[in-house]
Amino acid sequence: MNETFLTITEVIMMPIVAFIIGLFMVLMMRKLAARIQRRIGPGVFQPLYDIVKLYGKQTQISHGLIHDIGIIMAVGGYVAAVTLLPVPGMNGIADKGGIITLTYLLMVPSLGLALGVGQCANPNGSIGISRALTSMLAYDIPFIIVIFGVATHFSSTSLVSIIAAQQVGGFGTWGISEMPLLALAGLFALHASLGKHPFEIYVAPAEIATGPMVEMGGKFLGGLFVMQSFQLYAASVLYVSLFLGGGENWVTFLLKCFAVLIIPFAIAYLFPRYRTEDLVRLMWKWPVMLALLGIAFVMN
Amino acid sequence: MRPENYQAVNHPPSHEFELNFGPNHPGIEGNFALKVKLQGDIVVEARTDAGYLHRGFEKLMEDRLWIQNIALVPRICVPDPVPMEVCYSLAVEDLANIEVPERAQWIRVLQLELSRIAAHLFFFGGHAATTGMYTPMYWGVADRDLLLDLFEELTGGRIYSIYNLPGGVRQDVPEGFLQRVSDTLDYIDGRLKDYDNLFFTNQIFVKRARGVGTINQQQALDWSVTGPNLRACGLEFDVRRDDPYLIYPQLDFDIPTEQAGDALARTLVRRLEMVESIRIIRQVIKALPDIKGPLRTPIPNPLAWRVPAGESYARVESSKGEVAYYVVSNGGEKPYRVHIRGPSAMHAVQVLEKLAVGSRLEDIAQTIFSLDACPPEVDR
Amino acid sequence: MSIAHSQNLNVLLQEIEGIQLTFHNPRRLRADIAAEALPALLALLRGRASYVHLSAISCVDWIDDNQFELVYHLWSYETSVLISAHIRVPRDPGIYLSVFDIYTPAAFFERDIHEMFGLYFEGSPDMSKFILTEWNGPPPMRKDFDSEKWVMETFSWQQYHPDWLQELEQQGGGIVSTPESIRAGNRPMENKS
Amino acid sequence: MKKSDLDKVKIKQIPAQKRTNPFANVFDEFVGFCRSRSMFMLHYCTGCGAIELPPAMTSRFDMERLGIQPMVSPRQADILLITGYVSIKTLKRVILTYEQMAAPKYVIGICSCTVNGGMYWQSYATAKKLDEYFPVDLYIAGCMPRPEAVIEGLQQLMQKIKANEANSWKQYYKNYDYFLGNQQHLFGNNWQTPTDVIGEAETYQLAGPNTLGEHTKILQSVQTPLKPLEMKL
Repeated sequence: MNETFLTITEVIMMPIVAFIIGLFMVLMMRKLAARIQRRIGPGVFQPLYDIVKLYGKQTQISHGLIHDIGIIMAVGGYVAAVTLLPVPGMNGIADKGGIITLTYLLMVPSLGLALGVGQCANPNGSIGISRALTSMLAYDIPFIIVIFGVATHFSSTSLVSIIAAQQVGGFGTWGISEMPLLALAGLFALHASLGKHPFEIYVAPAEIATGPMVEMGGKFLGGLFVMQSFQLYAASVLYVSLFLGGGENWVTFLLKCFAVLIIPFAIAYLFPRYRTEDLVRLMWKWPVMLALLGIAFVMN
Repeated sequence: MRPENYQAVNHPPSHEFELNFGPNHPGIEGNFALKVKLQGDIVVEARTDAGYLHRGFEKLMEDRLWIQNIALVPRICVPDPVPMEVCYSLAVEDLANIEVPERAQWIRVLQLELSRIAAHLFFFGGHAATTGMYTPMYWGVADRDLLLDLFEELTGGRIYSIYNLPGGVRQDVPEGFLQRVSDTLDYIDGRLKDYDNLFFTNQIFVKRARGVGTINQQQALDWSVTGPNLRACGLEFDVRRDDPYLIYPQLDFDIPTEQAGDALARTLVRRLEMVESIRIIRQVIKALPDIKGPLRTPIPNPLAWRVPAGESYARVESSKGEVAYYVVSNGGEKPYRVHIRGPSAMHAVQVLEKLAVGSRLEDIAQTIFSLDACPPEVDR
Repeated sequence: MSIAHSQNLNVLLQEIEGIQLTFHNPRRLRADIAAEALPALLALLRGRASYVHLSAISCVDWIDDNQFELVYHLWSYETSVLISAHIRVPRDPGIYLSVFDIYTPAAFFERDIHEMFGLYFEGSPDMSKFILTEWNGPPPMRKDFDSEKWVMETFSWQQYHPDWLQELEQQGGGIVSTPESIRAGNRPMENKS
Repeated sequence: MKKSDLDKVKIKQIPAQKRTNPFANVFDEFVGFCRSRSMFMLHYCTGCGAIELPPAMTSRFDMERLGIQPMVSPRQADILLITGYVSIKTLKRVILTYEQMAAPKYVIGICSCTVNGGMYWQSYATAKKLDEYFPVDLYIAGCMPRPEAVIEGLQQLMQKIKANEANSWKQYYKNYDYFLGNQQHLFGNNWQTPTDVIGEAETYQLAGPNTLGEHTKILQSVQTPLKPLEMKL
């Protein structure tokens, strides 16, 4: 009984923690962009202000029921995913779900978004979402191979045991030092899954006017902003759990999470975006090759 | 129950669909529209729609005095207003047979070239932004602001200077101004290396821009392409050299060309032109202190100035291409007719419509921006 | 160079009947010609004399003569001379021939002239409205269209004497000097209330 | 209705109301504060003034430090920046854009031309008074205003939003008849927009006595179900 209560508390707490950390990740992204662009950048609570303001809109322009449900799916997918990602002190339902369930859940938001945007019937949105799904297809192939390789290496699909196995011997037993090729491929997949430049094909303001977001206003856009902070959190925590030994305590855990994101963010503001076919070609070539090579090393 | 704020669009039962670029769209330069019909990812038809910036300039100018029109003309091309002033002044001077003092001519060249650099810095920021790269835009616009500070010091206005009048320029360069111009140029010269690393040689950008919106030489001549867009096709033509005005014949400068005629070539030509402009300004800075003399040939009472009857066609090379003013006077206090030939009228309407067909959706914005069209020149 | 070349050009241009050539300066040549001969002149200039660049087509409304003047500005990259070919067409019925088949860019200028002056060009690819799609009045660039009168009939203006200023004036405040009073030499302002 | 009658319609300022529940009050204050600190702007490049916005947004003046961000689509935006003279052709699009934005929405008119036609006062192609066609919160005069002035103006708007005074968007619902009348005067009686403003006003209880009137009657009589926008190609 007590254990059930604890699990429920954790399941409620984990998305809240994730959201707060995610907000700071968004802040870090915008600050980093500002620094690269030689300006000051937003204030500390800017991501929060944006979201509160968007939910505080007094007229909400909906395009129908599916539009609402799509956004709920997009946010809900990530909320469910973060309960499967163990953080220091809280495992949530990570040991019950495992890495395969997580992989499924991480695809739900894109599909939810596709549903919601489809209802808008704006051609820009439709093109955007088809590009988003294409890019998901592109980065999911290396991502699945990486997940497969890691699971093989640790002979487990439970993130809890994967983290425990990495924390045995310090840095030497981390995924990144045991499977560097897979870690590199994973970094590619992580960057692409965040949808930042040069992989930002589906927002593309100059081409399709921010694609999926074009008809989103008020709480719908607010939902997407919430989704973004969850997305950053989920991607970085997953990478930390797979390759950087998870979190021993909150300090090292947060340090790792933010450090992982610095790499894609620093690259993102220095490059233009790829064309769609270039992105697919790139993602199916180098990361897949690295990941397969990594698997070969893991398997022997 | 909320009102359904939106009516679903009935797409035609084919695989073709229509997309509007503009009038308010980040993929279009200013208030201008391009409607495209797409087949999958490929554009099959494209039509431009202008007139959003129409003010009836040519009509307004017929209602105002010769001297009042100086305040109107720079509004015709907002990113690069100085050539408009100079070109109008040249036409009126030609009509009224006024000789411009040499010092004023040198100052005009200084201002023209500063304006060209500013316009190019603004341009490639926009081009970078269409490919999703905002950092060059943030840098470029901020560096352009330093040039605007110089304009402000020289003329009192950041963008619209109303500084060139028929007969000369309004006032002399302030003390120490040339030194500050020189310092700013040194800074921008140094920054060009950063821009090269960040943007002009960026692998992904080069890959995306190469082969986009290619114009060959024959097409360029047939479509009346001018300016950097023409030079990007390998044709070495520049109004400054071939139809010279002011003191350009005394200056030493090259006319950079590229061969490919695509978006990349057009961008690179402008990059090289910035270097040439810096070179010209350095010559002006060197020569200007030694050139003494008046700044203006006095004109009779400007409020009752009657320009002799006649017609004049003045041409100036702006950062977009060939600007021309056809001014007709019937001997009155106001122009009888002013026709403004903006280079963008060709680039943004005819050339764009032709280049867009067959290109990909992803490349349309790049095509538009690489032509560096200025919609107010189309609409006037 | 341009002078030497213009000798050859002169010979060539003699083929056109009734042409009058005046050099405004060495790089500006004015050609006055009958309206019927213009297509022949343009075909000759483009086909045999390297004038490939149509810089602009200008239209001037000479309302007193009841004529439109069309000016074709042609530039040669090789000889660096700009020829302005002037023709006059009657204002009524306002129809002329398109030169689109000789110079492609003419399409834009002709379309522009059509909507601004109402001069129709036969054979031009597109004579539909372009800039003035929302405009139902007469072609605005004609001299007989009074823009200011139309504006005064259509629009109202911002109040420069709003309520709050009137209240201020009743309390003894308000604008100390109007532009008119300054212009007339600092006369004391008349009390408008 | 004649033009002169339209001018007699006066727009009353609605006093800001406060809720009695103290918690709701605090919540409102917080939301208002967030609104003022996070402004997504749609800068409609209607004229020259647009050239001073990139400097205001980019590295030198950096609007983002004040929470002001450019946005792409009207649905996402809070502020509509009208940057310069509005030609009649543009005005139609501006009104469509304005109606598509989600409330609370604010309009800033930049440049002198939006106030009274500016130097194009005798032009047949530009509209003169912007606030005849939809409510404007703030004008930034100048030809063109410098980036500092633009930012200063946005900060003034921030103060107004924080003090819950920037309610001009409610005027559009409450006095829709007046604004529609002016629009019809310029565009003709067949003018209609895809957004159902009257329906919105009723749904959100923003309708007032002047929402409906003779001009809305004309609108309702000519209103046809919307078809997909025809594109001539």
